[in-house]
Amino acid sequence: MKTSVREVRGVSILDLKGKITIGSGDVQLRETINKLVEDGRKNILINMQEVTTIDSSGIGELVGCYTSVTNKGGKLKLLHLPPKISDVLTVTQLITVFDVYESESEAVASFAG
Amino acid sequence: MKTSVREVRGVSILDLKGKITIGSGDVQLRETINKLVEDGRKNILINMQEVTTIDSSGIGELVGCYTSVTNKGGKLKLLHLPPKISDVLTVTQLITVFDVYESESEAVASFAG
Amino acid sequence: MSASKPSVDAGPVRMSLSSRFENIEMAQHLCGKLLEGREVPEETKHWILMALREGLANAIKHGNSQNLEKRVHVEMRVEQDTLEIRIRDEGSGFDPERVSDPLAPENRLKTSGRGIFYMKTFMDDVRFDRYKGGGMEIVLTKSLNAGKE
Amino acid sequence: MSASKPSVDAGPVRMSLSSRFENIEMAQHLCGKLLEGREVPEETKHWILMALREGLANAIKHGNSQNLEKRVHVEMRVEQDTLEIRIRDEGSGFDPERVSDPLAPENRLKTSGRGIFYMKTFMDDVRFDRYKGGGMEIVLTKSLNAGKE
Ligand SMILES: Nc1ncnc2c1ncn2[C@@H]1O[C@H](COP(=O)(O)OP(=O)(O)O)[C@@H](O)[C@H]1O
Ligand SMILES: Nc1ncnc2c1ncn2[C@@H]1O[C@H](COP(=O)(O)OP(=O)(O)O)[C@@H](O)[C@H]1O
Repeated sequence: MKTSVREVRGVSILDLKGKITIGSGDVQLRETINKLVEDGRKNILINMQEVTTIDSSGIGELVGCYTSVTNKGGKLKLLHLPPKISDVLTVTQLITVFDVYESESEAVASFAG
Repeated sequence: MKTSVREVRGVSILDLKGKITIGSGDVQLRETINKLVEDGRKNILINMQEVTTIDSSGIGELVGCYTSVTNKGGKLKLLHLPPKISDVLTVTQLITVFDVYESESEAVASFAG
Repeated sequence: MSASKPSVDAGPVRMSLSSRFENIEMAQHLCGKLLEGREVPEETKHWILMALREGLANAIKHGNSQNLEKRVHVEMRVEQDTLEIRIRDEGSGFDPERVSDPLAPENRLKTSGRGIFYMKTFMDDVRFDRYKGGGMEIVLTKSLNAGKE
Repeated sequence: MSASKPSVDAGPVRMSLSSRFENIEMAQHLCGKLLEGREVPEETKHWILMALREGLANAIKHGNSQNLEKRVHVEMRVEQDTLEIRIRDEGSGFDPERVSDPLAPENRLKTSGRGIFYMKTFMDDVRFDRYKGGGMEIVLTKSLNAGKE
């Protein structure tokens, strides 16, 4: 997995690319989010558009990130969820846990509220 | 493998497409050539341009076809040999057995001689 | 020429892998090849490969504890339009009855515990057997002409 | 993301197939996957897959006589940038010394007898062993960084 972070109007947008699967992207995702949290970032938006595969470990990490950001008083939201990843979140009743956006500007604006 | 036959100025051009490998294209090649020979065709040009793979069985069939056409007083030549198939014929010293052409019109003309 | 059409069943394909997560893709790749030319919808194929991934990850992680000396054994076959995948590890097995439900409210936000649930969701059937001489064998089946999703 | 880079050797991959020529492609497919991400020139890969095809065809045809009850066993591994492929059948073996030379003038136009020659040409080394309990095992090796061709 490749990760890169952009700052847009007070929101840290994390662009992910590739696989979030056991032994490859899963730990990397956690470490990237932990670093953002340590740096004091409270508004985090994960852009999933270019995530090609996710498995239960990847989903687990996503949930873990959500929890750790929320526990620090921050917000973690998702952008551009590919249909199959949306399915995977849906069947485990996680889709309602996350705020999911289709438009980056709407997503960024939502943090201001 | 797909085969189709065209007649161009007294020459039967056999266009081959796909794999000539054990259990798939090999027997089919022999049967197609046998049919042309039975139909009294003496000038046969095999267009190899779209042959993607060949193995030792395919090479064996090609040699077998050469022999059976020659034995009936006919000629069998090759057109548009892909580089890797040319290599395979070369290492088993078969490349000199076959007349090989890069141009269809030259190949067709050569049968008139 | 396109892939040779598997008009006849090609017989079971067996493979074994050392216990590395990187090897999961090899088995997925082979399974993809086995399904090739069978007119399996892309969607169905995707979920099958995800279930396979989950089964292999469990065998490598929980079964073999990533011990490189231990292997994961996979058998795949298509018979009468049904895919059967068997995944066996060399671990000490477990009781599938005692696996907790990832949909229970208290588990919803856990960071693990969804693999078996995904396998069951995406395949028609998931069976668990203790293999003689230790290790767990899971058997995943999926009909290839009637999609669940 | 591109394929996970195999920085470490992934351990041997083993597979077994029933004795059908259609199954040759499965093993080729898996071998292709094993070489993925290793910067093996396309050319080298092509010749490796051809040698593998020849070895499997012999195991299926001459070794197992296309008997569907018999299986072909394949093991592939990359260690120190060298690919090793082992192909074993359940036949009665043969004496590689007694195989005739396809380049001899009297054999040049034969319709068979080139498979072993191609394997030897395209790989660095081809070894033949009789496997305990019958069957032949051939071991093909090829260095992946120094091309022969
Ligand atoms: N092959 C296996 N060998 C031993 N235990 C297993 C195996 N597969 C699953 N388990 C047990 O079942 C539990 C649930 O597995 P799963 O639903 O895949 O979630 P996770 O792998 O995230 O824990 C695992 O935590 C483990 O205790
Ligand atoms: N696995 C095998 N088991 C038994 N005999 C074999 C095996 N592989 C090769 N042979 C023998 O070696 C001969 C030469 O093989 P090869 O060079 O591949 O040419 P071909 O397969 O076209 O005959 C075969 O004809 C067969 O007698």
